[in-house]
Amino acid sequence: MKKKIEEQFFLWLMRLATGSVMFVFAILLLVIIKKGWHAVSWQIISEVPQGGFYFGKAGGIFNAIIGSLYLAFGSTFLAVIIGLPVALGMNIQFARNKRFVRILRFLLDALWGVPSIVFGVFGFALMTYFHLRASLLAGIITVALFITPIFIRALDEVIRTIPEGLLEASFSLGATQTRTAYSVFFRQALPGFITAVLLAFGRGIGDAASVLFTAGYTDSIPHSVNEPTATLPLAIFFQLSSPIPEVKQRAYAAALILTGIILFISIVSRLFTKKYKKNIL
Amino acid sequence: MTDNIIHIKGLNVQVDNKSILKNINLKVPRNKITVLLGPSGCGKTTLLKCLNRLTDLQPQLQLEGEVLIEGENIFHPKQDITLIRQKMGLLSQKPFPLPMSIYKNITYGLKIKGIRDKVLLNARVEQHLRDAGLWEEVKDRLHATSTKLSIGQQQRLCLARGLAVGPEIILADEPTSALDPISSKKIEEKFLELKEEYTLIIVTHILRQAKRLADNVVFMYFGEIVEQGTPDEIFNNPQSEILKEYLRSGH
Amino acid sequence: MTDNIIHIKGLNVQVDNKSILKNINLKVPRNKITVLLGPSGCGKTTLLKCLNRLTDLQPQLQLEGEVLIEGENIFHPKQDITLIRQKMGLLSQKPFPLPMSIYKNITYGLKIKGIRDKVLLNARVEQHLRDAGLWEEVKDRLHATSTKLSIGQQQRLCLARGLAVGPEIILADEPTSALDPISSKKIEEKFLELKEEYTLIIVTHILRQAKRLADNVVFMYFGEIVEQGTPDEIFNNPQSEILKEYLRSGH
Amino acid sequence: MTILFTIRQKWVDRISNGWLNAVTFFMLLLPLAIGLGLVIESFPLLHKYAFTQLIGSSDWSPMDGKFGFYDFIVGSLWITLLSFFLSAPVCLLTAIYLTQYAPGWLMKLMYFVIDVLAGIPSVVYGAWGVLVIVPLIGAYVAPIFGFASTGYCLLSGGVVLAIMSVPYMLNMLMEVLLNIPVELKEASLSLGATYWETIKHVLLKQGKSGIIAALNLGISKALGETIAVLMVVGNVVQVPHNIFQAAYPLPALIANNYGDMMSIPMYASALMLSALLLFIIIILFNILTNALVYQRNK
Amino acid sequence: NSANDNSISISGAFALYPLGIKWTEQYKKLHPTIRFNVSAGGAGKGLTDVIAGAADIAMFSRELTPEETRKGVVLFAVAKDAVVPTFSTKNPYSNLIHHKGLTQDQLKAIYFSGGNITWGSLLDTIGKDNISVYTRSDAAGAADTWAAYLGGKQSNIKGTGIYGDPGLADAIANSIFGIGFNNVAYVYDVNTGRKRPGIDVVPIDRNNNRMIDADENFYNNTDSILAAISDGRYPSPPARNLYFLTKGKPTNTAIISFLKWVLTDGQQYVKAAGYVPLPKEKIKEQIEQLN
Ligand SMILES: Nc1ncnc2c1ncn2[C@@H]1O[C@H](COP(=O)(O)OP(=O)(O)OP(=O)(O)O)[C@@H](O)[C@H]1O
Ligand SMILES: Nc1ncnc2c1ncn2[C@@H]1O[C@H](COP(=O)(O)OP(=O)(O)OP(=O)(O)O)[C@@H](O)[C@H]1O
Ligand SMILES: [Mg+2]
Ligand SMILES: [Mg+2]
Ligand SMILES: O=P([O-])([O-])[O-]
Repeated sequence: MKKKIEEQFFLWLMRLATGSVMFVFAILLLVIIKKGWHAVSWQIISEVPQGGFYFGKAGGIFNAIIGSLYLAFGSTFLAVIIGLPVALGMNIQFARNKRFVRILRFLLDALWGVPSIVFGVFGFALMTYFHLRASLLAGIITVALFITPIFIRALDEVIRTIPEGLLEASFSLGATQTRTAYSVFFRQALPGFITAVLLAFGRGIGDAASVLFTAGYTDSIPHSVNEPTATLPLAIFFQLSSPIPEVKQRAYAAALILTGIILFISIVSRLFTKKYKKNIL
Repeated sequence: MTDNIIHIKGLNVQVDNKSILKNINLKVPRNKITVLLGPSGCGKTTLLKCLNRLTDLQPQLQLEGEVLIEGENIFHPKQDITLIRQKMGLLSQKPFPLPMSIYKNITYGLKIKGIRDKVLLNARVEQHLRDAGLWEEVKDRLHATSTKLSIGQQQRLCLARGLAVGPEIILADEPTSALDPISSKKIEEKFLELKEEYTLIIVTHILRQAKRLADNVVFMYFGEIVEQGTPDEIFNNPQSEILKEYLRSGH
Repeated sequence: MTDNIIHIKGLNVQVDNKSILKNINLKVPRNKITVLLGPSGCGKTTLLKCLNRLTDLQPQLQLEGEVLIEGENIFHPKQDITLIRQKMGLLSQKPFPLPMSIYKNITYGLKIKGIRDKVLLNARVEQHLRDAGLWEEVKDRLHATSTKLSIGQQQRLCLARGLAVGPEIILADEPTSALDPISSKKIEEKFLELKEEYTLIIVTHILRQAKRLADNVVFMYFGEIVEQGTPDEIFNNPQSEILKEYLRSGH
Repeated sequence: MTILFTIRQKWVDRISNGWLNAVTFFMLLLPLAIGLGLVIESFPLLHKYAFTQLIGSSDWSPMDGKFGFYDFIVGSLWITLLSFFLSAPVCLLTAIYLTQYAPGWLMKLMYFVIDVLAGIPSVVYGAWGVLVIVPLIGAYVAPIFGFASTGYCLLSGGVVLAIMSVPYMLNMLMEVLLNIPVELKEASLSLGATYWETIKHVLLKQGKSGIIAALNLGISKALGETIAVLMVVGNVVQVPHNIFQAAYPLPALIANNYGDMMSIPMYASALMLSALLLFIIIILFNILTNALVYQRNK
Repeated sequence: NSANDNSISISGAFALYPLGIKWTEQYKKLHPTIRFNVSAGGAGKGLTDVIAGAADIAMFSRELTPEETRKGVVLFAVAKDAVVPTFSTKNPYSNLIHHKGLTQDQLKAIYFSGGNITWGSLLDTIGKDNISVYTRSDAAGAADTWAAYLGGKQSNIKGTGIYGDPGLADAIANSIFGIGFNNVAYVYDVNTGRKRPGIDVVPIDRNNNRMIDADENFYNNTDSILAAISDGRYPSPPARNLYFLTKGKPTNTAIISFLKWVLTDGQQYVKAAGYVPLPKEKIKEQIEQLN
């Protein structure tokens, strides 16, 4: 009887917790929609800022949308090609060296707490050292630096839960560590991988502070990685700080568009991996 | 003199100063079936894992001694462990299907060896699944996930997968423990057939199976090799008390 | 008329329109040992899992029919599944020690039942480990992690753990598959002893074991019950072709 | 052909291992480089003042050459703890509910929620906090507890921060719980444990290190968050006496001032020292949790 | 390092970004071959960029510190702005505030004491409602200027720190007993000329007679306040200059002609953007620096 009550109690607590997460999310979305809905138009999605855009006149944030997509895809791509081997390696190639892995985890965790603006400053310091100007490339690199630890640790925690038997099974078939990593562990961790990628992607597309110093901000669409670029979070940031209500409203519209983009990418990538999911232990 | 493919010299394995294997000395003859017997927990699995260095995965194990495979010490740091493992297929005691379809579980090992030809792959998949007696049950769902198979099916899948790599030495840790007599029988027949070309080391608890298969029997007890010899020596003329009791219980 | 503790009526289990169990009708007599036989993959494990509704954990399984335990349908939504599970101990086929020490694995079930007295707990741990024939091997490392035990040790640990809860019905899925003859024998003796007070359903592939233990034998094939009866009927007078072949292979 | 294949295989292996070593080395180097960079950048300040004086003093007036970080450090710790206690239980309970009790569609839905929450820029969180949380706390919550508050306070910061760390914590907790083999649950259930007991004694135990890691990372994340927090936290250089007072955490200090003050060497140096302090706090914190986990595992 | 002939890169304060964009756009219409690269990141960032050669012109919204002055940069005032003290329209003392205003010393007391001053005591009336004091948390030209008016630095003035100008305006609008300060563009709507909803301006009592006299009363709409800032009836500080800044005297002709244009024809866009155009003499001074 006591057990029943305890379970029921926690069950309600859990429902409450889940409900509150959903509720907060709903409120967040509602506020963004309410504030930004009226400003969403084909124009804002498809045009770059025109004369007087920052005073509430014509134009859109196409430059920022494109810039953000370039930046987020570029940096996520970098984060994956750097982070995936590391996350797998920590659990396969370096697994024997427990102390080394511990230290690596430890250092990566420390990076989670470094404010993104510090990465921006770091990137900026490197740029000044090499006499580079703000550019898409610099932004991509900086953002990659700062989402890679997030990606690695999120994935690492998933890979850690894979039973050792699987490692033994693959090794005893004569597979190399590399093959075991990419054909077996990667597959088993695939859903976790997708979530980790999306987490990193979200962080990358949503961060303003790290690109502020490195990617710059401009009203035109970059034609090469050496040009500066606008990004959605910065666009939101600028427009929110405007005294003109129309412009402020557009900031929320931009946030809404950003949300839409993330949702779209999230749905597509999860649908895409659904068919691989069934083989998981 | 027989040709010994494996030669274990003074192998000791310890965890936290507790011995798991004590001074194991063993020669395994080529193209023969060596059966490992011994009560549960006596170190059989550990011994098999030493042979293809899966013990590497458990840094807490302290190993001493030498394992020579075709004259080469596999513990030598310069050894390419992947090649050694390709030579030796280990069928582990608890089956672990790889997280992919049944079909891909089999082709996994083949692809490692560089076989890419579709037709050949299909043929090999069928052949090895038949060898393991699993073909009829899964032929309609080759591309379904392997993790939902029954334990016995998983065991046979792992066997098929191991055979597919075509190792020189097969280390089989209780390969029929989850199988019914019909399936067991098929697999025993397969083993006898394989002996022509391969060397097999089989752990089993079924004395009748040991008798049917073995060319050479090794009896272990608490980490030590107590007796070894031909089936005739071991089964009909046991020396030690413990082996005698073991055989008595085994009917 | 015998007293049937379990009554299965028209049980069907499907996955993706593939039948795993087909129209199972079965009565299990109280204080008897019922042995389930059948080739690997025929649905024995699934049947056992239905009996204590572990199938709940796999939402893709579609169940139909009724399972009455002491007259009550366990699939009825109002049933307290925990109480049912406490009545029935399932020893699963692949042993899974809980992520805690050996000692705590045993006390886990006891603590759930509300036993907290240290002295009593210690006594029970020893008793059940002895029953499962594991005491001697682990008495020095009761507080070490249970996951590093050998598979056979894990199997015995799970048995001890299951016995500790003192269920009315014991469902044992190949409880000796990883065990040597000596350990197996001890456990068989234990089972025969338990039958005085408990009802047992045992899955096994070892025909001799079935013969030694069974009061009642059920033979399954591809999800169906093909034959059932006393050991004498089944072993000495099989009706179906498949059972005959099965018995032939089993020597 | 096989020889060619083996050669190719060897090369694939070599390249892949080379790349692995390179990137691992890089990932090892990055935190060290950032740490070192921060030390170098904050050197002018460290050189001029004693470290203990910098972290022990409350006197903050950089234009007059007074750099006391004490209030900021305390503010950071408070807000991080607050957000942790707000978010960790909620995330843990939600993760358990979604992975163990809830229907599958709810969990799938939550993945989208997580993805979106992770992608919303912090400025938006901040603006939302100003619109929703600040008035709520200033006008309703604080008076209930008998405090007068502007709403720009520790609690607002904690709430916004808690919401922002949800996607990271929740996602990892869910992955950890999902990957626990179902057989373990079966084992516990067949021993007559209730579902809840199984969760409590087996799932949480098996997932312990993963759970701790997830919570740990959640804290680290919270500790370093800037813009959103600084928009709602009040930014008053003081040690807050209750959660309805304003505080000034270290990351806010950096974000508030960096762009505008970076051309003043001492100022910039002080801001980089703030980042260094954060780095140190996280490392100390990690040492603590690591020690905890390690001790327990023994 | 320096810009090539038809590309100018500008970086710096957020405060000037919209106006900077407007200018570059208009200028591009006249000189289609020129390319601009305008980015924001803060005043210090702009200065650092210019000194490092990563930008040609910095937008700067506060006064240089002595340290910064030593780096050899040239300042061009390009527009004016002013910070005005603000309060909420919900404030029950509203009428009294309009009538009496606050003196510089009172404002000083408010911003340096850090609390426990009541509206009643300031306005010589009963009423024990404490003033909620708000300031900017981000290092900002506005806050710096405001602090300068009160005789200190931004880090000396106390109050709840709010990020950014619009944030501060919103906070004030919602705080019954609050006081804060804003750039004029955030108080007056450039299009309508009226004060924005919710926010009101505390008139400054310059002659300390505890009365807002006719010549102190110019807060009604954009035109009146801009005129007062322009002709000095509104004190400076809190009125302030906004600057373009270059590393040494510019030599590049493209930059020179752009700066000249900003100071001449470009001035017509200043007012519409919510800033105050510079007085004639001031402009002349700036142009002279270019020659
Ligand atoms: N969740 C599932 N999804 C799909 N197929 C399943 C699932 N569970 C069981 N099966 C299939 O149902 C059949 C019966 O499985 P079950 O585990 O009951 O067999 P078993 O008789 O216990 O065999 P074994 O002796 O090998 O353990 C097998 O063919 C198996 O592949
Ligand atoms: N990593 C380890 N840490 C601690 N003890 C271990 C470890 N591996 C094995 N052991 C112990 O070593 C002994 C031998 O284990 P092993 O698995 O080799 O036995 P086995 O002969 O295969 O038994 P079974 O027939 O039950 O599988 C057991 O007592 C086991 O508990
Ligand atoms: Mg074993
Ligand atoms: Mg089974
Ligand atoms: O620097 P400001 O934002 O106050 O103009």
